[in-house]
Amino acid sequence: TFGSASAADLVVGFSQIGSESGWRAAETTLTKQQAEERGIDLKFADAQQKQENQIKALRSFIAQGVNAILLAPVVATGWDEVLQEAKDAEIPVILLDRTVDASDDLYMTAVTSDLVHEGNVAGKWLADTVAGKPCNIVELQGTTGSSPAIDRKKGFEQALSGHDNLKIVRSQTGDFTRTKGKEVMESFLKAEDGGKNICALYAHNDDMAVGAIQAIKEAGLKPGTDILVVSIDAVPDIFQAMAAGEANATVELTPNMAGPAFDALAAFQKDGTKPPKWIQTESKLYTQADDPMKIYEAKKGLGY
Amino acid sequence: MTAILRGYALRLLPQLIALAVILLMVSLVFPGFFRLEIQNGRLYGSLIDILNRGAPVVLLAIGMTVVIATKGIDLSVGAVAASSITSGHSLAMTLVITLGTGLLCGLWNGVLVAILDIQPIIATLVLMVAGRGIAQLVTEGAILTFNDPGLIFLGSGSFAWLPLPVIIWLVFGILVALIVRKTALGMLIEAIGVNRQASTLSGVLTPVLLIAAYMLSGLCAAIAGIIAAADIKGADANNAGLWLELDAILAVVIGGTSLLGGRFSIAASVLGAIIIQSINTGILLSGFPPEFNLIIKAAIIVFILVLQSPPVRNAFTFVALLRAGRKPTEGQAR
Amino acid sequence: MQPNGENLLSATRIDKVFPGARALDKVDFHLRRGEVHALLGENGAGKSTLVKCLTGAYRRDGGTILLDGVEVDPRDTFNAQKLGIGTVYQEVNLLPNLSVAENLFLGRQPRRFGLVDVGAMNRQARALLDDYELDLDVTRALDSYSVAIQQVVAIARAVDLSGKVLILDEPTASLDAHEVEMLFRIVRRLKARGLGIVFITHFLEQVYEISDRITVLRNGQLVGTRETATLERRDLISMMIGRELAAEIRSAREGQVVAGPVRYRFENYGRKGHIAPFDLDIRAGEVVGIAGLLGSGRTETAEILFGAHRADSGMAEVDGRAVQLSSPRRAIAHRFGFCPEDRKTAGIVGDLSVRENIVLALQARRGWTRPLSRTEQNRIADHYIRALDIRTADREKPIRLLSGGNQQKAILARWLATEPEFLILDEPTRGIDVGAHAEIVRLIEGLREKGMSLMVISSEIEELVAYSTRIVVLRDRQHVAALEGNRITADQIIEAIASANERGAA
Amino acid sequence: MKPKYLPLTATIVIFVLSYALCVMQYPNILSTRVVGNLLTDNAFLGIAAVGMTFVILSGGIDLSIGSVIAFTGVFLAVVLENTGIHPLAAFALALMIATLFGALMGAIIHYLEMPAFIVTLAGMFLARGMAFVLSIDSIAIKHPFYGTLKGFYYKLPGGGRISLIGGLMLLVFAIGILIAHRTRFGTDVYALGGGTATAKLMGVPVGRTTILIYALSGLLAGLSGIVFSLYTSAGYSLAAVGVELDAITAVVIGGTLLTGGSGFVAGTFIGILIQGLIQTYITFDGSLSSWWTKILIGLLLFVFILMQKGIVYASRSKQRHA
Ligand SMILES: Nc1ncnc2c1ncn2[C@@H]1O[C@H](COP(=O)(O)OP(=O)(O)OP(=O)(O)O)[C@@H](O)[C@H]1O
Ligand SMILES: Nc1ncnc2c1ncn2[C@@H]1O[C@H](COP(=O)(O)OP(=O)(O)OP(=O)(O)O)[C@@H](O)[C@H]1O
Ligand SMILES: [Mg+2]
Ligand SMILES: [Mg+2]
Repeated sequence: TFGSASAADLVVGFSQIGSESGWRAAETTLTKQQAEERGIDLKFADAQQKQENQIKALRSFIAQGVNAILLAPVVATGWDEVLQEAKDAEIPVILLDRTVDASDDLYMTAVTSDLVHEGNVAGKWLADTVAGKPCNIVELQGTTGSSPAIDRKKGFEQALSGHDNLKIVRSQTGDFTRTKGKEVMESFLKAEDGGKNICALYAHNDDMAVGAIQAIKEAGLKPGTDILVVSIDAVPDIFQAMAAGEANATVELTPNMAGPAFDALAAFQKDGTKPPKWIQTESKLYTQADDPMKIYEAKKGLGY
Repeated sequence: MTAILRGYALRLLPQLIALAVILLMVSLVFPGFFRLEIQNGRLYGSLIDILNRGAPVVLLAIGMTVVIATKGIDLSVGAVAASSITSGHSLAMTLVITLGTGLLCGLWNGVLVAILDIQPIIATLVLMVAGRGIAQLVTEGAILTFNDPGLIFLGSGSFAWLPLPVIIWLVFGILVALIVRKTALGMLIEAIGVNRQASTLSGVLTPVLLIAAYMLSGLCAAIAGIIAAADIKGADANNAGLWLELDAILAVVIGGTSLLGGRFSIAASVLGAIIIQSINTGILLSGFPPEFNLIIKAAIIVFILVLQSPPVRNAFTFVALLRAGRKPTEGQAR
Repeated sequence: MQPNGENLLSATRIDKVFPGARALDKVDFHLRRGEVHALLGENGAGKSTLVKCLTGAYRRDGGTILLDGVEVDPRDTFNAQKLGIGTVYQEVNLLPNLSVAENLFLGRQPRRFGLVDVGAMNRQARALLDDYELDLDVTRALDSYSVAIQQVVAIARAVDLSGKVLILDEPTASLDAHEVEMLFRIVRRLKARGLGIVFITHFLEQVYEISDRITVLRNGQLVGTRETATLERRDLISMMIGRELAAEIRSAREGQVVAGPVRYRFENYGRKGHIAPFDLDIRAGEVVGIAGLLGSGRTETAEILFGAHRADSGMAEVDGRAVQLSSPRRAIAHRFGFCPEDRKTAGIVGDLSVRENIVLALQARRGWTRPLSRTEQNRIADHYIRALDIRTADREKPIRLLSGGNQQKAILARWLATEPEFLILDEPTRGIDVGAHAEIVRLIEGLREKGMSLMVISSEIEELVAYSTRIVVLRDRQHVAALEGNRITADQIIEAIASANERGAA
Repeated sequence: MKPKYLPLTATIVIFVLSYALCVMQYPNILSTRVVGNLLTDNAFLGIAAVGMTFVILSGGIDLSIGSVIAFTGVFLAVVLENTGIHPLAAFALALMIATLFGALMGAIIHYLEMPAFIVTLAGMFLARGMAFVLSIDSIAIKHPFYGTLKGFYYKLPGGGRISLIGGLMLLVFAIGILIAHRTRFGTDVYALGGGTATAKLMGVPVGRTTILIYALSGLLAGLSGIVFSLYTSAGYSLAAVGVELDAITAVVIGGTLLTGGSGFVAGTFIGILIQGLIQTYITFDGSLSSWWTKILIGLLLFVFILMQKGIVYASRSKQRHA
């Protein structure tokens, strides 16, 4: 079609945060796939978790004169200056997966899920499931200070407010990793009377939940029954756990942020259509009722 | 014999005291700390958790001790632990490939240090930077989940009421300590660490021993990597062993081995690693908000290190000598 | 002699205790204006320690120090320098990575507008070194020069720093006769200027040549202070060692040389840039002395024979069979032994105990799988500690805490323990006291009589004459002459070294 | 040429050559925009690396600088958000804290005879921990004075600019070079690197110099933190993780020996530029996977070390032949 023909000459720079988790690897893979399908020349830069590297990459993209920039910002603050530079150079910037604290005329659109909303969905599910029974919750936070950790905590707490039966009894960081998730869960179990006091686990990502599930099993309890497990991301491994009845629910964070972004970009290139400032991806809730094995098979190949 | 044992106890005394104090402190904020029970055919409790969670750092510290004794340092162990990743092979094959990778990484470091004469900190920095990249290249950044029961057993199985990782590091540590102390290796390694040139001139096979030290460290890292992977039933190249090299170095220093090489003690380093893990576990059990984790850990470590520092230590030994009232004469005692 | 009797530096009742050793026990030491005061004593007597207490390098545990009648308490060496005390310490030289000029002016660089005036500094450095007949590129790093030159630079620095007192701790150990002469000229000049000079050495001739008074220490205690002119050499020695010395040190060689079969043969052996190819045969029961000026390639010869540096030309034979001496290990396997001259960097393994240092080479040769039992190690160590009279509180003391001379003996013990058949000794008597000196000379004789082959490098020609059965003379990194039989005399050696010799001081 | 200049020269030659190679492939790299970016983007790293150079020259190491940068940033953000203090006063306060922090580490290293590696490692944990305690959120700094400071720049023809912070880095390097080679303190630093015991006997005030070195490193890390907060207009406790490794790498690439006593501040500048160039090239290329970046940087580090070894070796043997 006409749209994709003009897209063929597009050079798009993509500043990715890093490769710290399976989810992010999947996002990178999907972005590359999407670009290839559309014939876009994607310039990829990995910032290794460092904002300074992202700013450098953006500056390089600008100096290189790319047609558009995708940015998955590692942190919300500190983007005004470089975004202004991009604007001065008339290069549209699309934010992926997280937003920034900058005036919204500095970027074209943001394709993100709502991190607070994700936490909220998880919290709502839990509130509905325990239905008024008293429930002690332990929380595995993401990396201290990272925006998903802060927002997913906030959203979850919002959902809990007004439900006096739900109480977060312990909250520690599991650094988004399986190992720490397991280690921290072990100490939660010890600290809460061998786990008898715990009714539910909320993990800021699936990896930590997978680690924690093992810890629960090793403590002689049944995850999913004795302790409810709800987490966020919807990576393939959690579906396996759900199929085995060891996890209860997960909130999807789709790794395909680039698709909508490229669509918006193509529309803008074609006739100058301005996309809305925020393209929100769906935060879909999956539970054991959703045929987890099938979803696992579907997601397996995506590079998680 | 008892004299030797007493000498050993004296050497480990500061570490033992530090450990005891930390455990006591933890039990103050968390009363159930010392409780042990048997569950699923193994001991279960916070103390066991410390020994179990400490496994990777203990293993890294064992290798690191020997490397540091040669006046070296191995920054690459974390990355090597991350690269011990294979999947889709049989258990034996996986172990062979993984341990082989570790040895190979050690060989590389050793050759850079011993043959090309590059400063250890830089030589191993190369692999520290590149190693994780290679590991990610192999896994393409994803967490490889596996279901091999043998491998999983390594991570969460138990034997004689102890989790298998604990058994592994105990056996491995004792093995290394025996090999090093019952042969002349220990002394030769210390000689190299103190004065490499003089040792070479005295006929010590310096390059070979140096390479062997780094290979041991690589091997330890590989075992630590296997345990870490088996523990979570998945190989996570992105996060396995991240910053673990620093913990291992800290463990060795807390164990009283000088970064300038020379005298070393495997047992003391293992204790050092357990001390670090006790701090970590203690923080988790205490229920403080996570933003205080680092500052608590740093404060405790600084305190221990200050107690370990030569001036403070000398003051202690002086007192100890006064108490003993006579010079050590274990040699004649036999 | 015209010391005006007035004390410039007075140290009274100086105490210094190390863990496990009392190094100084209420020692008094008085230095007059305009005198050269020799500080003597056996290895480990406490000479270096006393000096370090005077200059604040060590904190003394007791006693007072008066400088010009005023009580001073130098906190550190910088403080001492400010007070006008310049020091050359034993062993420690200068900073190899700094330039010659920076070494000379460290801490007192000429400044302009608050910044170091490098041009002026270099100019002053050149002027300073003119006195020492050294024409160096003062902007070059110090380690591009030989040990001897470094030592002269260290002396030049100390002299320049010494407004009132100059302390020299074994400054002549690595200097040749010519350089010693030069040093003495300067010392006399400073003396005339009214400085007080403390001079530590084990060369008694030098003591008698330059000093006005002598203070002797033994086991950390003051034995006494005497006028040099009225002190017999014999009395001095018994003051030092606390008994009569059995025999005069330099007895002439007795008996005829027992010439065994040629055991070691080197043909056209050499290494580019180190030592020109040479031929050398060594017989059983022979002591080959190596003579030559500093930097003439003596150490290089020893190192290449021992495999510390690989030869790039020629071949080596042991007992008629060609061998590869490509590493010390190989050489040791052929029962070579080598005592290096630079004991601090190439000899001692500082943090290890005396015992471990003694058994190190033997253990290395046995391989790591066959450890010597602790009992065996103790036996060997104790044997050599007794045999060589190594002064140490016990065998488990870290060797770095021993005095310089005793470290040297421990390294000798390391090699003797391997029962070598060919032993290379590079300056074995450097920094060794008279008593031990005689013992080592006797030891060399004894080893030779047992049929061992030895190669000994020494700057003391008298000493070489005493024990060598053959002398090889080196000049400019070439083997230029060999003296045998009754041609081995000090005069002949000096002539061989000097003939057509002008030493190219870089 | 004196052998001590060889590694520096080689580094410069390599930088020029690789720059030329990059330009051949992507002519845009020659633009003033890229040159200006190189200075601005690496300003904080460069300033911190000057401090690191002094530390390494003295034979030590400072692992705390990344954490100190983060702490300074968070501190500034918190202070500016919650109080009416003028940023300049806040800067002074932050610099003072950072300097004291460095001096304290220096004092511990000297008086307690503890290895710098360990002391500064603990310092790294401590500074980052303090940042966390101040705030785990990233806090935007909206003070108008920041805008004013950012407004200062020198426009180059072709769209590039030398920003205030880029200029500051150049200034810091210039002062650093002056201190290293034209002050007694500078020579004392080299002296410590040559051997602490010897330096002490030669009258170098070892304690004072050690404390000053780490205080200087702390001061520059603090300054770097200010620059970083200008650069991002925010304070964030997770910022600048691993900057110490980047700084060490730059110092090493610049030809300074990690054992101390030999090297140049100017070399570090080239080291910074080379690292920046590599990053720019990788971004321009844009096809290398994330992990390849790490492998490539590791490889480059290796090649540089080998090359320096080679040069030193060659110059030694030449010296012998001469
Ligand atoms: N730092 C130290 N710690 C413990 N003991 C020491 C230390 N320094 C010196 N000693 C001991 O003090 C004594 C005196 O040593 P010192 O170096 O002063 O001897 P010296 O007279 O200079 O001998 P030499 O002629 O061999 O140089 C020796 O027994 C030595 O072992
Ligand atoms: N004239 C010179 N200028 C600079 N360096 C020199 C000079 N002569 C020798 N050297 C260096 O000094 C070192 C000592 O040389 P070598 O060891 O061969 O001499 P030696 O005769 O054993 O002297 P020593 O008695 O000092 O051991 C060598 O490494 C050599 O490079
Ligand atoms: Mg002495
Ligand atoms: Mg010599």
